[in-house]
Amino acid sequence: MTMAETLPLLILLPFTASLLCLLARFLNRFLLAQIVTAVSVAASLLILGLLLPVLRDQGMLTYSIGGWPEPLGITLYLDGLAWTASVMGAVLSLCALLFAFGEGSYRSDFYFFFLMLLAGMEGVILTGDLFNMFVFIEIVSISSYILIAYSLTRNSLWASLRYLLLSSLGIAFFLLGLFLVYRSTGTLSLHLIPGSFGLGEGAANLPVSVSRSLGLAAAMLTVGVGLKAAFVPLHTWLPAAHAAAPHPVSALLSGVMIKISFLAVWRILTAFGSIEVQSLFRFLGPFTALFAVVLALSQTDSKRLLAYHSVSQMGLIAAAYGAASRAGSGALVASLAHILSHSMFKSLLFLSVGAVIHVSGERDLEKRGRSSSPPWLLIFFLAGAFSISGLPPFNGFVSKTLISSLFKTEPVLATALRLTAVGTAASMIKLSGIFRWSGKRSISLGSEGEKPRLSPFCIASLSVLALLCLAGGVLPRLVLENLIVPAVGSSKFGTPTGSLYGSIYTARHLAESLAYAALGGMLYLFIRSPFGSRWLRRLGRLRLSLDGALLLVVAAVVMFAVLGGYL
Amino acid sequence: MKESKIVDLVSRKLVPYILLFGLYLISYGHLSPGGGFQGGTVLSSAILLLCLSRGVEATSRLFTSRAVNALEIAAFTLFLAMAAAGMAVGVSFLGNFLPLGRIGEVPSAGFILFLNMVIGLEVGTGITLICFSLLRET
Amino acid sequence: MAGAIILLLVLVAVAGLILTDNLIKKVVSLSILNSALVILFVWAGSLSGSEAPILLPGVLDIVDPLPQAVMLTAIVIGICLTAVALAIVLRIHKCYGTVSRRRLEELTKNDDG
Amino acid sequence: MSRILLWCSAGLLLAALGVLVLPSVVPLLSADETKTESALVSGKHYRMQDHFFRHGVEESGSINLVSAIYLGYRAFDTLGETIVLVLSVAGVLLFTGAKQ
Repeated sequence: MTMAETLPLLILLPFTASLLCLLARFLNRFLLAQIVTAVSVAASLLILGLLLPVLRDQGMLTYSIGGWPEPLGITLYLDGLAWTASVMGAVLSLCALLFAFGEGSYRSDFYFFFLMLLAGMEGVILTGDLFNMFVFIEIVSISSYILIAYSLTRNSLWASLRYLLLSSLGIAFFLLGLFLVYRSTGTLSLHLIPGSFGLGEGAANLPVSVSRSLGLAAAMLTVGVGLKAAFVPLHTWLPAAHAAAPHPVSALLSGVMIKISFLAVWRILTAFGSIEVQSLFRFLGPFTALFAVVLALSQTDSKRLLAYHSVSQMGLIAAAYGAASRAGSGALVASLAHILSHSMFKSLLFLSVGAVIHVSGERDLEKRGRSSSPPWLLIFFLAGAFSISGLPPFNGFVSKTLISSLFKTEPVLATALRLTAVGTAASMIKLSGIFRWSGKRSISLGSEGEKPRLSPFCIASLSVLALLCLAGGVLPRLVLENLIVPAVGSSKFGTPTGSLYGSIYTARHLAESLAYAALGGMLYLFIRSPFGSRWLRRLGRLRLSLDGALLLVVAAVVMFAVLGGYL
Repeated sequence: MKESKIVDLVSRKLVPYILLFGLYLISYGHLSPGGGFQGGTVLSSAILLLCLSRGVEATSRLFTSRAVNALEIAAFTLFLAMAAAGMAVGVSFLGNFLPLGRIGEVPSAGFILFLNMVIGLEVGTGITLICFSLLRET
Repeated sequence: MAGAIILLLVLVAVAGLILTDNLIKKVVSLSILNSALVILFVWAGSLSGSEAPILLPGVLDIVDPLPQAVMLTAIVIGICLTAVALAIVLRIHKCYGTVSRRRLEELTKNDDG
Repeated sequence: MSRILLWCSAGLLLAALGVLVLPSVVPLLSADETKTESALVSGKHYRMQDHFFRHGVEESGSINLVSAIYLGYRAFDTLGETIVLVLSVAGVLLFTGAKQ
């Protein structure tokens, strides 16, 4: 039983656990569902741990399902990238699970959909076949529609339907791109499509019509999967969906799902070798970051503000990935570093704000609620807020410094990233408004009767995430050296040199991050001023209609095809 | 829905043949056009014909949704068991561990025949459940 | 010529998805889009042969079987997607009382978050 | 007013999309290219369709090649497929079952 044999276990395990949850729902044994879910997530984490040494010396593990070789059957690929993404998924779903146990208000079919979402994401990142990726994207999508609408409240249903329609249009374009790939290369497996479009060796002898339809296919596949990674033209579904979802679900969606979709885009573009589409992200990323931060500042609902931040941080990740077309694999290291750190501090923020809402029942920042929440919850929130604004001791600082060092040569993009950092700091100060202490502490506790106590499970998951954020920031070399660099090594740019991430804790970087925080504070004061808040309030009420959002998806396909080297 | 006598009589006579045709599609899936999905859909269309002719309440007394749900979970368990069995036997995950038999005979394609049956059951119960709950909703 | 017609069907389905106001019509055009893509795949596969891929004795010039097998899966995924979408639309109709996109967006504008 | 704007931009974008995709679909009509594009698998021209035609039956044991593919060679898709079905059944039961 070689180690490569355990690859299908990574996918089979969550599916069997979800089967047991289905059984638990049928026999309505609630506790069984909880235990089974926790055991299966822990087991997949264990398997990933065992796979690390084998992966370290073999570089890449493959497993052909049913014994059929590549072009005929489907093959699972576990390279550094997939391993890092799976560990991120497993750790974060463990924390989200702990929080869900703490909240305790979920029946056993919640855990069924939770496991399906996890298994689907695992499948998307492991599979080497395009149509199989389509099937797993569908599993991820349907389980996220259901989980978003799980609380069956009015606006969660509407948010889930908006997301369903937008995502299905994206997936239809993915299928159309798949058709073009099969027509021009006769195979569906990602690793057999030669990098013939851009860098690859087969580029010379391709007839114009084949390379043209391959370029179009790359654009459509990128938009199809990119819609779930939520960069600007395709982000319209995310704020409503993540705000309406239950707390552990929005933490998992923001933390892991949009990252794994972006890594799928990464894999597709590496296989197609299309440099033009990748360099498109160099401009799209900073624009997304700035655009979403401005919208985040104008939000009054706390979870919607955080959701817009997910879009803006995805912009940063896309910008770093786009810069790789020029700066080589150093940019890929920065992008993957930010993927990891963002998944941790965004889940921490969503869960801590969720805990405050769970305890105080108040989610709107504007309302002068009298309710108060336990002060030590603020510590967890501050850990998340400091790392998202890129302040020194936390992992956000490490990855943001790496990303900003990529854009030294382009003044325009660099200023966009700096403004984003200032906007992020300002909106974190605005978000901290949710921790209002009402002066009359004694009265508020008494009159409100028994307030829901925060269970130790929630505290455990919050502290694990806070420690991860701190560890990522305090020892960056540990994380970068043996977690991220081997992962990027498997991409076609080769392993990056050590010089790039050598100097992170330099005086200049520290000064820069503190300056951004200070500017953020001043921006927050400006927003509180009557002129600022009136202008912002108008922006906050801006809503894009569903038809407009659908149209944006079609426009994105045309834009990616035309700008992405189709001509 | 006012059930007219003629529709009720004809559908009660027709349903067994539709079920038989569905079973044929499933069991001959590897020899002639057909297979698990198509057979399962035909099976559920038979049950839906009963629904349309005699109303959802009468049919769901015959096919109680709890039993259909149990059948669906059983089919899903069987499928996962067969998938894992290939791995346990040492062939490979989802690999064919049964002998192929003589080509052209019914029991010939080894693994594929049983997978067809499991999928037929799965799709049949799944689509019936979906239509029951959606019909009951309106 | 057939390819152009199927492509036109895809575009009509996308236009239907974007321009209609009733949610159920949007779900219907979504399933038309799915069927159009299935037809596109199977049609493209059928160009390279004339007989069904059932290898009875004497069958020589067969159609490309792979798109047909792959599209079986895509059809059933389309059914499941439509089922979930219709269940959500039913639920929305029960909560909001309407299925028109414009009215729904006015209703959800104020009770946000 | 925004209705008209939506209709025009939708028409324009869809026409652009059609113009982009059509040339990749139309060449299929020319007589010599009726066969599926040959796969550029490591240089040699390799068509999966021929492999299925020659070895499909004895490798999978089933005469119906479509069943051989979606249950034999690509059974993993069918596993994912069944899971999508179970998922949507549970979802529909959740949405239609629970009381208001």
